[in-house]
Amino acid sequence: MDKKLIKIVCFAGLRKYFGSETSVFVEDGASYSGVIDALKALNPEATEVLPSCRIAVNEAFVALNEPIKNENTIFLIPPSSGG
Amino acid sequence: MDKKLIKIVCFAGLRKYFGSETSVFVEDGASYSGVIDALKALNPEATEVLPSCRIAVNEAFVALNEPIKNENTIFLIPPSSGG
Amino acid sequence: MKHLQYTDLNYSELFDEFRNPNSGAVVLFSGEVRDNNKGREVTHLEYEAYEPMANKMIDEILLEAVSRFNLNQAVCVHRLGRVEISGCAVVVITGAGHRKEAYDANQFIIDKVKNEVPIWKHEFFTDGTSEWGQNCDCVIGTGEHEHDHHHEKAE
Amino acid sequence: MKHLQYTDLNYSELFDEFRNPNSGAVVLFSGEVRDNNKGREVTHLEYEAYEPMANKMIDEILLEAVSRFNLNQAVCVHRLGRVEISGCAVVVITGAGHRKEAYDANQFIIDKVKNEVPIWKHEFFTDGTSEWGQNCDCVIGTGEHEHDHHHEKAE
Repeated sequence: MDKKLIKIVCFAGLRKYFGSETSVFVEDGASYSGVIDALKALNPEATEVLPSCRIAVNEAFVALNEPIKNENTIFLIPPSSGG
Repeated sequence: MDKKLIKIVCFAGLRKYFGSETSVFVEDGASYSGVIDALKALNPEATEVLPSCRIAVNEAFVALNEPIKNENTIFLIPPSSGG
Repeated sequence: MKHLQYTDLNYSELFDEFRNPNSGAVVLFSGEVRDNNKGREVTHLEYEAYEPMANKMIDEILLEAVSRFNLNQAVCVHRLGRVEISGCAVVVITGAGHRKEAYDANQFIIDKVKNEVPIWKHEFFTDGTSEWGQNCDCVIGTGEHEHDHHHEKAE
Repeated sequence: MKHLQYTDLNYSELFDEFRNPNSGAVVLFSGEVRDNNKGREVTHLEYEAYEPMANKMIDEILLEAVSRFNLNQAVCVHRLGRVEISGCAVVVITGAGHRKEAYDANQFIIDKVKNEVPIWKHEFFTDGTSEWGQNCDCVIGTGEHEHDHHHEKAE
């Protein structure tokens, strides 16, 4: 199966695991949770925090079971702590 | 029975019935509600508004069934409308 | 008097006095004069109070709120005299470690001040008439109503 | 950006912009930096956001609040960058005809902003360490919790 390279922009506490951005390969047709799985493989220390993160694309959250559309960059959003 | 003269200080909408202050005679040993009754007799047009008024003595509300103590001046307090 | 004033309320001054490194949440309520009330156009208001008693009661309400809601600070100042449209009639500020207490205490204070404290609003309308306000539509007549506050009845 | 700023928040300016003759009640919430958190002494905070998305989400939250609570106005500005102790991290102002709507809407907005909007707090402690904040103690682990907000889970 073909793979594609997805760039992931990371914020806040996630940078300690992945820097400000990183990239992973996912299979064509994978859902956004495939990105999460690839990130766990990339740095197993992040396994604890990734389940609480959301993914945003084009400034909107996406459901993790949705297939990745044609975007090359996604934003990994840790739990909010504003206010 | 002896009577005593009580001065009543009036506020806000009550002044239209009694002016800023008025006086009534009540019997010795009367309760504060005796003052309310005397005010109704003084100006029957106030009969509608008096039931919603409270009486204050020494900057504190008193129960209307309490006997009047040795004070000569009471304050007639219409419903609050601050804020 | 501390809780009553005849001059404009200055929010930023009140707020600045309020700085407290333990307060994570500060809530300010401002009750402002609307240009209409029950369909009638209002030109301005005038507030009157039984001043020493009103001042003392606000003091007591603030103390009660501080202990009940574990506040770091609580302020309430009510205007007296003439207040224009959009002018501020009353300010309540509460500061607490967390926001729920600050909101709840703020509402507790303004509810008590409006319902209990001897302060009265005189509304002036564009048609030249004026009327003494009521916060509670139900107090004239039997005195029976649905509110959780209580007006002692004279009979 | 309209709802995010790197400079100090100025209450009185925000309040002055807010004058509206239909608003009988204005509620302001200020979230301020405390000198301690869970028993540790804090020196200051730094806020970071996914800025375009955070700005857009705050805009949408305000629009929702205005229509749901029938507000005349709603403002929310969140600080980014370094905020000192007692400094203001976020301000929410709501104006409505009556006070219940203004309070309820204000709480609705700050709850949503804290729980949903991609803004993060970096806390710096007196012992020289720092930590990225969490508003919700329960999100690490199973993600199961009692709150009425929802974190989508990655698995």
